[in-house]
Amino acid sequence: MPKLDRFRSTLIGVASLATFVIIWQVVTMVANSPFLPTPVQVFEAFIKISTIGDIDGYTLWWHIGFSLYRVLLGFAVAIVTAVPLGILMGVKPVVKSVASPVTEIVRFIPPIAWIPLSIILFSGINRYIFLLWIGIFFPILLDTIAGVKRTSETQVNMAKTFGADNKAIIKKIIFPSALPEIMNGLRVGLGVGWMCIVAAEMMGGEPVGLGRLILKYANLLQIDVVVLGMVVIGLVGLAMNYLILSVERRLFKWRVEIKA
Amino acid sequence: MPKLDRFRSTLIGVASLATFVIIWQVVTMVANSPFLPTPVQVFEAFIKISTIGDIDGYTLWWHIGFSLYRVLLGFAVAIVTAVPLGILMGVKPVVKSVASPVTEIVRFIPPIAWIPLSIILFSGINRYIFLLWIGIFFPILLDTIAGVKRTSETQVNMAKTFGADNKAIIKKIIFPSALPEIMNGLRVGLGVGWMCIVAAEMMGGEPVGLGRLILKYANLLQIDVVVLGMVVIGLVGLAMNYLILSVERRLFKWRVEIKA
Amino acid sequence: SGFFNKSSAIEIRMGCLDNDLHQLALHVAIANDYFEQNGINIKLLSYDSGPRLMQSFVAGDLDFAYVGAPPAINGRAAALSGTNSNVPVIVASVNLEGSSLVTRSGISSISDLNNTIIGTPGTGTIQDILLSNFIRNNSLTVTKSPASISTLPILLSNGEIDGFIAWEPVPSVAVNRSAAQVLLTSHDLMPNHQCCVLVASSKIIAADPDTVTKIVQIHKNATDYINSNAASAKVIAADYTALSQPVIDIAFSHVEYNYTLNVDSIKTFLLQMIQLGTVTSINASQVDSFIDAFIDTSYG
Amino acid sequence: MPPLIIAKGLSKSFFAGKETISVIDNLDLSIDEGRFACIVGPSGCGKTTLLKILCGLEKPTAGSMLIHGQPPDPKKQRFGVIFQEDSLLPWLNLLNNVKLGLELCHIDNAEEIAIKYIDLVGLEGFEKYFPHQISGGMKKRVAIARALAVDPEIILMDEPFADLDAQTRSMMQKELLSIWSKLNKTIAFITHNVDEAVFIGQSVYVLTKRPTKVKATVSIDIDHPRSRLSPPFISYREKILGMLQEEITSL
Amino acid sequence: MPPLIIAKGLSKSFFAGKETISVIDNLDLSIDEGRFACIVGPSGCGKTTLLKILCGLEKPTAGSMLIHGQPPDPKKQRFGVIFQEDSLLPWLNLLNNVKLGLELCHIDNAEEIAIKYIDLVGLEGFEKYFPHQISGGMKKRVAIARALAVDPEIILMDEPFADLDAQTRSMMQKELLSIWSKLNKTIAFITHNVDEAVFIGQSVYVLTKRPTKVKATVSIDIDHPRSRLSPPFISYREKILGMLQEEITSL
Ligand SMILES: Nc1ncnc2c1ncn2[C@@H]1O[C@H](COP(=O)(O)OP(=O)(O)OP(=O)(O)O)[C@@H](O)[C@H]1O
Ligand SMILES: Nc1ncnc2c1ncn2[C@@H]1O[C@H](COP(=O)(O)OP(=O)(O)OP(=O)(O)O)[C@@H](O)[C@H]1O
Ligand SMILES: [Mg+2]
Ligand SMILES: [Mg+2]
Repeated sequence: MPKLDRFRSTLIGVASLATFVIIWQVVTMVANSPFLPTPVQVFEAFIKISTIGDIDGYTLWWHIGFSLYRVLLGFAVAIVTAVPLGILMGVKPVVKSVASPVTEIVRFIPPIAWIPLSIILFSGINRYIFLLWIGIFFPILLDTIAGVKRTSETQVNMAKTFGADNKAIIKKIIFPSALPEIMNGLRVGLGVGWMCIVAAEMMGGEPVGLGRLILKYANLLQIDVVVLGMVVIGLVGLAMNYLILSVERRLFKWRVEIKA
Repeated sequence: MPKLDRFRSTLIGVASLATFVIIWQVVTMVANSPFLPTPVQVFEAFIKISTIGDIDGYTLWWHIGFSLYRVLLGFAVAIVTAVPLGILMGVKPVVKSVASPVTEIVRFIPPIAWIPLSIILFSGINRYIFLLWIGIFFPILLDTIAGVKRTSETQVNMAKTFGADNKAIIKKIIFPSALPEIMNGLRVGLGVGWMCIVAAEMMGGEPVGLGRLILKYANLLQIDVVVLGMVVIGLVGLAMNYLILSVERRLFKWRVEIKA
Repeated sequence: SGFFNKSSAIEIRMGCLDNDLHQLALHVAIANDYFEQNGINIKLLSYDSGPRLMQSFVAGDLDFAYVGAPPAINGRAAALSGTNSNVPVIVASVNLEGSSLVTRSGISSISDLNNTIIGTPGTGTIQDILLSNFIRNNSLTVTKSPASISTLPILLSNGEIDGFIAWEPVPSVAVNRSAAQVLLTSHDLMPNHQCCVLVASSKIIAADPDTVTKIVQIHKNATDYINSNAASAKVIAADYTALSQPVIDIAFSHVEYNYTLNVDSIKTFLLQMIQLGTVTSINASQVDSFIDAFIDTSYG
Repeated sequence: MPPLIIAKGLSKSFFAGKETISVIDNLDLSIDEGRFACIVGPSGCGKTTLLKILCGLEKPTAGSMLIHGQPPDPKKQRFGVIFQEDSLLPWLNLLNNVKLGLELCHIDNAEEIAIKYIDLVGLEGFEKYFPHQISGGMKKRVAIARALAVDPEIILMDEPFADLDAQTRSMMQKELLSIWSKLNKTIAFITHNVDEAVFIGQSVYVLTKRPTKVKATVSIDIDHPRSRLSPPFISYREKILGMLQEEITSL
Repeated sequence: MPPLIIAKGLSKSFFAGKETISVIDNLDLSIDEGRFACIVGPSGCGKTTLLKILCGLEKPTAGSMLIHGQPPDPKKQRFGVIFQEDSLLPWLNLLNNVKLGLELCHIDNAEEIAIKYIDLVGLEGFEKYFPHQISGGMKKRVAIARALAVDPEIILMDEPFADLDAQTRSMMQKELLSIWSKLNKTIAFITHNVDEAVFIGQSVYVLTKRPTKVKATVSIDIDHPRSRLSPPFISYREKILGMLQEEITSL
């Protein structure tokens, strides 16, 4: 039974995407603007960039590879920094008082604005990691804090009566209890991270990456490749999201789904 | 007693910020790089931009006003679209199947990549709204869905036994139950929105806005004003965040804070 | 011998702008293997704008760069204000002119520009300075609208601006794709003004002047090649910009590939920039000494 | 007149991981309108599941459950359900929790009625308290007030008095009996307390262990108010306890 | 030897909005080591609050609570606490819920011991079920298994058997009594059921209504196993019920 449901929902999903593409084709054909590519034009751009390569000779796969590598590193650093800090801030009011004035200012600052400073402060891949981290870190942090706040007092009390110290309470009660929000934070953070890829790769230097591809062709006003870059980022994001969701499905089979 | 606590935590916060500024001053004085302005230099830039104005003659207050206006509009549109859609997606598997393939692709696409399309598709303030909406919408959507999933089955069942229809269940049970996550989504979304302000104002046309201020001076390599722009965005964000938090405090006084 | 060549090759880091038609000489040199022939390995780092390139340059990421004169000026002005050994020095010209003012149909004379909105690629750019001078000299009422370079043709085709001034090939793209026309080229606005320059970092100049000489020589050879083999140069241009031949033809007629600097125009820009407030670290009386130290054409 | 509530061949099973667990198996049951029915059975036998089917929250896997000849639907019949677990909304104070039920049933004067029922369960003065500020027994009483306040046609109670001390419990039993006898409600009352079942119920349905069905229906033919020390009372009690004993030892 | 647990002038009040609610007022109490103490009192009087103070979860507003002469601290004494409300972790199956307590107490062989106690409370076969898949009474039994499995020095139970049917309840009472008598535990057992208190307790502490203090301490001088029908049993029961009656009517 659940198998059939999964199948049906995939079917609906594919149909929904197909509808989206058809609407896009019709709208762009009607609009007929030199700057609004049709899906067919984007597909042609895909063939070109993935086989022949872009103006610098890099194929799409290089662009995907480099951006993926950068995002994954930024994501990894963001997870190992945001989750522990979020838990501490949720649990220790003092940590929150100390950290939140800084985090609550920094989290609004656009990644592009960080470009000059990150060029000075970091070099090589660290620049990319920093700029992507800036985007990914805060959603994870805030969602983790929100998850910690959802923890049931009774469950913490229960652990305390077994003599659990803070470490054990965090590990056995608070962390698993906040996990749904943390996973949600990862998904949001991943989205914001990919959103920052153009900003990060705007820094320049290496001519490869999906953000660079978009920038290069935006400057040439070849919007078909820009849209190709957007679609590819969307699809890579979708795939990563799918991975996180399948981890979630394993972790959260204990949850009761509500329906209304 | 809670009053004293609030006071103490504000004190710690101010001390923490002051420490941050002092470290910043020391580090930048030692580094002595033209691209690492000291807090004092940033303050001088503040005096200049807020009184004399920038190279185009606009003072800081104009920049703040325009950006704030754009972010607020984008925020408002994002709230009224993301919260209802998120609740529907959390509650109706069909809606989720239809919408999520599209949302789960679009949410990864960087705002900067949308610039060419948004110029073609929208005009005037709508462009800004669209680009900021792209940033704000998805965190609210995902956090809303996560909140809906947290709803207790027993509470929904209780409402059903009183003959509540779906509308009433959503209004009286699911929405208030998901509210902590929704509010968190608003906070995350607001952060991402401000993060998108440079991208949005990169579109150009109007020469005013904090994002444009940053871009102008980044192009001139006058990093003191860039950092001023960053700090101002951070402080405006902090103020908006504070407003949301005080609404939260009112709404959620029923919540038991856990401590470990 | 391949092994020997490789290990003895000098590695230099060269900055340039993405698909910039002005910087054709660099791409000609690469396509024609000039660097290899001189025992130089170049690591090409490209940027989507001059200011970001200069930022990276001053941070020490680059030894040489092809870049517009104003970002180079800003970069030097900034670099001199701190302890920094990566100060840019202009060693050759890359091109002169190379910008155009395009307008929508219906604006076919200078007087038609009155009460129009004209886009620029940003305050303090060459194009912004050229336009400002032009507006002042002709007593026109024009609203300048700064925007990012890639949006200018779209804004024009939407009818939101009446024209824009930008570097090639963007004006040519607009002409090619929508009903825009070239009203003025930068030749009309300020004949022979300096556009892109080749800069070397003060560090490599101190450490390895021989390489600087080689690079300048390569640049000169490549520039000569463009001017004597326009047809094959256009093929190279089409290859790295992905632009169509008609666009390249229009653009070519607006760019002057010349390695001799127009020092006067650089001074003019600097003065304008000081007046505009985009350069704040020096004043008008320091312009000459600043420029003297900035330009060193003794290499190559 | 046919019985108000009729279950015929009712079965219910759940999927738990890979296995299927059968909880109710071919259960038949009927409750007349206006009847006070008590349901007793071993822990985990399926009482709560039966109650959920009774108010339409769960659908039977096989067989049928009919009320007025139709599948249960709280949009058509008015139920007052008291859940075994905590079902208060933590973000509403006591008053608003009770008002919520009234509002969901579109009943006017919600505030006035809510206050009346809060008084009835002995919680006057706590109207502004939030659920986390009151004791377990107080929470249960709020849930009772909320269910009774809507003047339901059918009252379904899942161990409503389990968290109450003997005195409060007997006070509540008396209140319930008086509401029932005055207003002619139909009540299905799940309890562990055989004493309680015999004290208030007209019929006691004894369920078997899981998968459950009705083992016996015992009519308690003693007039209210009943004395716990009367011989018939004790004999009913012993009889039902005996039947349950069989179920538990065979567990 | 001084008593294990000594409360002296114990008071506790809470802030609820603007007002202060006094819950425990100048309560004195002592429980000897190895004693089986039952605590009864009206709903909402402060029993759960007292229990939380006993295991260190709440601090007294005034007065002192001492165990072995020191403030209660689960890091020093081993407690086995059964909460009134559901305290299972919904993301762990039954086996892991029981193992959790053992792991938190750093006890080896957690799996083996956990299985033993799951069997003891009659839940063999449900080890892999998650809390949302079991009934209210089953959840309570898991909590009991979890608390007993760690071999606690002091057992604190807050209406542990409230959700259980008469038979399961009496089975559990016997199990508890046998654990207590074999292993010499000190037990504080909160219950509503006076019958239960008299059946298992050595001393019954009767609490007054809120703000609560000890109204009377009744020693039940009958040897185990006790018969519910014996005259002393009935007289103890009536006596305690009578005391509670005074409290509830003055409510
Ligand atoms: N956090 C709190 N804030 C305010 N009042 C509280 C709080 N916790 C408990 N109380 C009050 O303390 C009183 C006693 O609560 P407690 O839970 O100890 O009662 P109890 O004796 O366990 O009752 P029951 O038998 O119903 O479980 C109640 O009136 C309750 O309103
Ligand atoms: N969602 C579910 N998935 C799997 N099994 C379930 C589910 N819900 C209930 N069960 C099983 O159904 C059986 C009966 O549960 P139910 O809650 O109806 O018992 P009950 O008679 O109310 O018990 P108690 O007196 O302890 O409350 C239990 O064995 C339980 O494990
Ligand atoms: Mg039940
Ligand atoms: Mg209690």
